[in-house]
Amino acid sequence: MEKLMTLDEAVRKFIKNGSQIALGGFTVMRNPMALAYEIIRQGIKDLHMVCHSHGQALDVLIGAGCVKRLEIAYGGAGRYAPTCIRFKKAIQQGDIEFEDYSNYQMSLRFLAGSLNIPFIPTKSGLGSDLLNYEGFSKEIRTERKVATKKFEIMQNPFIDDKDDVVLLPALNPDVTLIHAQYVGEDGTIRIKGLTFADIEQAKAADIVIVTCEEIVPRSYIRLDPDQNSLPPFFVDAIVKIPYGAHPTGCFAFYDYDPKHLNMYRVYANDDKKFKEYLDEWVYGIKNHEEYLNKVGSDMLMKIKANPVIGYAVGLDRR
Amino acid sequence: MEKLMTLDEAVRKFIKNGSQIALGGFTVMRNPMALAYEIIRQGIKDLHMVCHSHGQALDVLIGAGCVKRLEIAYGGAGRYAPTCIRFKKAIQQGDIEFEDYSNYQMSLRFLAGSLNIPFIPTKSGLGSDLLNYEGFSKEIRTERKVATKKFEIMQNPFIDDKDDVVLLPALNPDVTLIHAQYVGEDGTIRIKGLTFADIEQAKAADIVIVTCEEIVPRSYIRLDPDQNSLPPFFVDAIVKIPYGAHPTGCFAFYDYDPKHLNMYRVYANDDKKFKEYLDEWVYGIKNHEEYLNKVGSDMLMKIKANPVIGYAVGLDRR
Amino acid sequence: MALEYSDNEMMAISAGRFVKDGDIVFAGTGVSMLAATAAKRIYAPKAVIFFETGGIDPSLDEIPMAVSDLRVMSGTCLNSGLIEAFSIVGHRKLHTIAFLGAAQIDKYGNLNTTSIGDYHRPKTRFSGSGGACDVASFASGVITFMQHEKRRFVERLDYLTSVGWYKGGDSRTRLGLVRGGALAVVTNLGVMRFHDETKEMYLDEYYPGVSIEKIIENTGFEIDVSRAKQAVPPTEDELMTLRNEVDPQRLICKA
Amino acid sequence: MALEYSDNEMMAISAGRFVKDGDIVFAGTGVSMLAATAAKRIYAPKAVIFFETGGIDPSLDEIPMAVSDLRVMSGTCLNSGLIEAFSIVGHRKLHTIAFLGAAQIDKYGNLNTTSIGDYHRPKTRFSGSGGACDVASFASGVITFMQHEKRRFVERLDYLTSVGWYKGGDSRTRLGLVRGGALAVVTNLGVMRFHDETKEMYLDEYYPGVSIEKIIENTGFEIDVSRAKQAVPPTEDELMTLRNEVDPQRLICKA
Repeated sequence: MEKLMTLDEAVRKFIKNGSQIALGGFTVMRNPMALAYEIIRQGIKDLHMVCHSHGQALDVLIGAGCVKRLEIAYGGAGRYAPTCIRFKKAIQQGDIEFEDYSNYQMSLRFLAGSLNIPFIPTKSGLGSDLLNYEGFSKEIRTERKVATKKFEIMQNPFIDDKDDVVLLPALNPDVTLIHAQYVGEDGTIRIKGLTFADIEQAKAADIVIVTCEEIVPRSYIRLDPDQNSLPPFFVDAIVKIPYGAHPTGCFAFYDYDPKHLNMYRVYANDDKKFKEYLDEWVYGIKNHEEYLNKVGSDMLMKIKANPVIGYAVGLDRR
Repeated sequence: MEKLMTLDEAVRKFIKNGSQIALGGFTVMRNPMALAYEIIRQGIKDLHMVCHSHGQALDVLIGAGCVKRLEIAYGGAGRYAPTCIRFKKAIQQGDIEFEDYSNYQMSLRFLAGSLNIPFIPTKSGLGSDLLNYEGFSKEIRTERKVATKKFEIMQNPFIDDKDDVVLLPALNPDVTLIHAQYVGEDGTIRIKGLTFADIEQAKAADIVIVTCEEIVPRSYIRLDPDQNSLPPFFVDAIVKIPYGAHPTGCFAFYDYDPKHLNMYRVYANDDKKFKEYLDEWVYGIKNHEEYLNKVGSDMLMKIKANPVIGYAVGLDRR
Repeated sequence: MALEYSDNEMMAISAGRFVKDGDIVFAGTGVSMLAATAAKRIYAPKAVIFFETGGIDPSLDEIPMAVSDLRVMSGTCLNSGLIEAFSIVGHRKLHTIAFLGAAQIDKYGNLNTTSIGDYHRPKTRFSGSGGACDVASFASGVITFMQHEKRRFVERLDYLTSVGWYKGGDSRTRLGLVRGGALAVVTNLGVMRFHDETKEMYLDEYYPGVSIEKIIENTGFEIDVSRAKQAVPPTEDELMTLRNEVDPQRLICKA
Repeated sequence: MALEYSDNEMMAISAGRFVKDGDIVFAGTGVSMLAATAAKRIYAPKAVIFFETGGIDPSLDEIPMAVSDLRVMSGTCLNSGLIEAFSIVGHRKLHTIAFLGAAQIDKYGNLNTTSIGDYHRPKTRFSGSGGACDVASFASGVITFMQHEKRRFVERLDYLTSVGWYKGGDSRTRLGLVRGGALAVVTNLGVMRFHDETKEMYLDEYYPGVSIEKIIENTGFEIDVSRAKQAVPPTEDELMTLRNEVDPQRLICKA
């Protein structure tokens, strides 16, 4: 499979300073963590992140100084960080340019991008400050891959009575990063459990990088193609990297790692300690085997999902 | 399961003269034939059909005089009737009111209906006569469930250069009719093989009637919910009726019936013979067992799909 | 003798009592998850719990700690995605009740989950809308969980993330939001509802041991307390179900 | 000695030769199905065949008789639906070639599959656009199969279902259709292409045994034949693949 490459190659080939990036997954689930760490290690800067609800991968990228610009609905990691900590600090300190949308709005913008239509209507947000405040300045709005307007309100042309509709501009990120459970030897992607907005994000993008838990035979992935998520031709790079979403979870493979997420919260809250975290868990990591060794086989066994039930039954999640 | 009912009950309860109806399936696949036959037997009139590409079920309904109004992209049954015959006659004779759209346009209109948005943009059709001719008169356009305009062309508000976009009005049919392979005892629907626009049509509708090949245990349908197509709360009536799509096919269960489709073409081409067809295959049928007896166990065995490959290997399809 | 119970337990049960059989319940994280699950197990067995992430009717043998938790995808009738989920919230054939949390609320039930201070350079930044704005736009009714504090019940929100009754009266409908609105606010002190016509918040129930005065003191705007009555405390059955079935690991009940 | 071959076989092979490795090929019914499959088996093994119904890259061990045939859902990499399929046709990162059929064509490659005569009360009604209008709007290039008859190659279409080069020159782009257009027309007599600037149809190849005059006679508008050359007949290899692997039941080859 010619698209198969290493983490290093995939990031080096497709992600540049200033790239617009969409992340698969959601808050604490199937975050493309291995890719995020590699982006940090390669010192890529000025990323423009386009997100619905994101947590761990986004927060690490912001904390490591890779992000210049952010369109987002939600920055949080469930009960482990109701608001993502480096995200919160970056906004409060004026370190990043940001623009708020809602989850449905961002998902619809990816849907529009995936359908190759320039905008999509919704009624969501009427009356809210999402439609009163613009985060991006006029200067930013002239830049590449930034919509010329946050939204447009128009009258529904199919009825005579007053009927306001919000038009949202499509999103077409430079690169979408996805972590999936299975990739077939033919390049077909299969995500198990919830897909969030991964499919729309992938189809909307110019480039799609997929990391995966397992590469499976063509005969297996094509036996029941109803279950598959993306055809091979939408995918540009495939990297096999088991536990590539740790410390976030991966349905039917492993749960989120509560110990790591709690530890992260403590480190993220303190600028100096956060540097130590990056040194220890990102910069200092030579390869993925070393990363998994640091997590420890003890914890890997604890978070191992029951493959039928999908999560780690009885895991201590405090 | 309280939604479980007979064919007779489902049609009597939910379909009225003048109802706007969407059909699941596509040309010769998973047409809700048993439901179409029951609609004919109950003498329901003045239906307003909203279709992308439809074949057998639509043609029988038109031929039996149940249809007054039609929005459609394509009327055909593959190589067995490149243009559906009763559909063709009805339009040529001026028997039905019709409006042409394309397949993507109709699918997008259902998508808009399913998303609860009043319209959806596309670039499809720019320059074509789909956007020059209106099939429906101004009078029809004032009626219930008919869009006030066929479409609207607007300037993309997110760019300064001239950029025309077609807005298509959403569709929200009164009733969507679907034939599925599996329904769980909890009411969950699972369609195998291609889903066409069934999901969007179902979610866009006020009422959804599902006929199915098999009702399976809750434990089975919930073991891998990634494979399911519709949650129970979108479905209003469930009818178990094996071979309910015959003579069209049903992936992994049975192929289309080439003998029947060829026979139908001959009968449909002649007004008198078409009446005989209806008498023999619709009006004269007391129950589904009798229908299957008429098809014959010989043919049922011939069209039986190989459950792994999905179709009837080597079936004589001339 | 009545059992002791935590604030979260009282809040979950107060909110759960609003759910009717057959309702489609949109749950967020935290108490909202507890309330939704409790409602289904105790009052409304035919209610369907779903999440903005796309998980519909999971078995919930363990309580999820995030709306993307693996536990919201296990034993469901359907695993889909965000677009599917939000189109369910607003579906006209479904009666959908949403549980939300917020940092600030005003007397019309409008919510702020975005920031405090200047929007562009906030004093405190929160997570943002997530699906809250969407759900507030589309659901048949919204129940909000709040810590009852003066700085949270405010005259004017720093940022209006999610529309409740907007400016009161019929102003919500005039925006173009055809249904829904704020149904109730459930806090650690009591339950607030909204006047049928003016859509202003009033005190409906105060919890046992909480005085009406305490609620007035902790509310940053004038609130009508003329119809207030004491809430029925959780029954032993309710508490046992909550502790043994809904949250056996006591991850949320405890707080 | 060369093998005998049918019109459909010559057409399938002429069209198949346009497909490049890696192309995403949109196939309809009939000859188009034959051509797409032949292309993949003979010239472009890495081409992906897909259908407007949502079937992507099926094994095609038997030839489908309709785009909804069970055979387009078997052995695929993905079974999806119409919206997915049409968003593939227009996807900017894919080079998509579409095979279409039509009842009428004009010199700019615009197609009619709707009706002959008055639109509201036609003399002959056809199936309608189906996905043709969409594909003609979005694909990187369209190859059309036609029976070569004067009444089909017309000065003016009765109904313009699917846009080719519209009114010639850059008129297609000015409509807002950013890519694509008519690539070729493959008939039972020869292969037509379009002038780079004017976008007018010209005769590129005539089949062995067919005279240029016959093509002129059967074309209802003036056609440039100055660049016409004889087509290479199907090789034995091509025919054997077509008959033994693509359509072993001879369902379409025969005609």
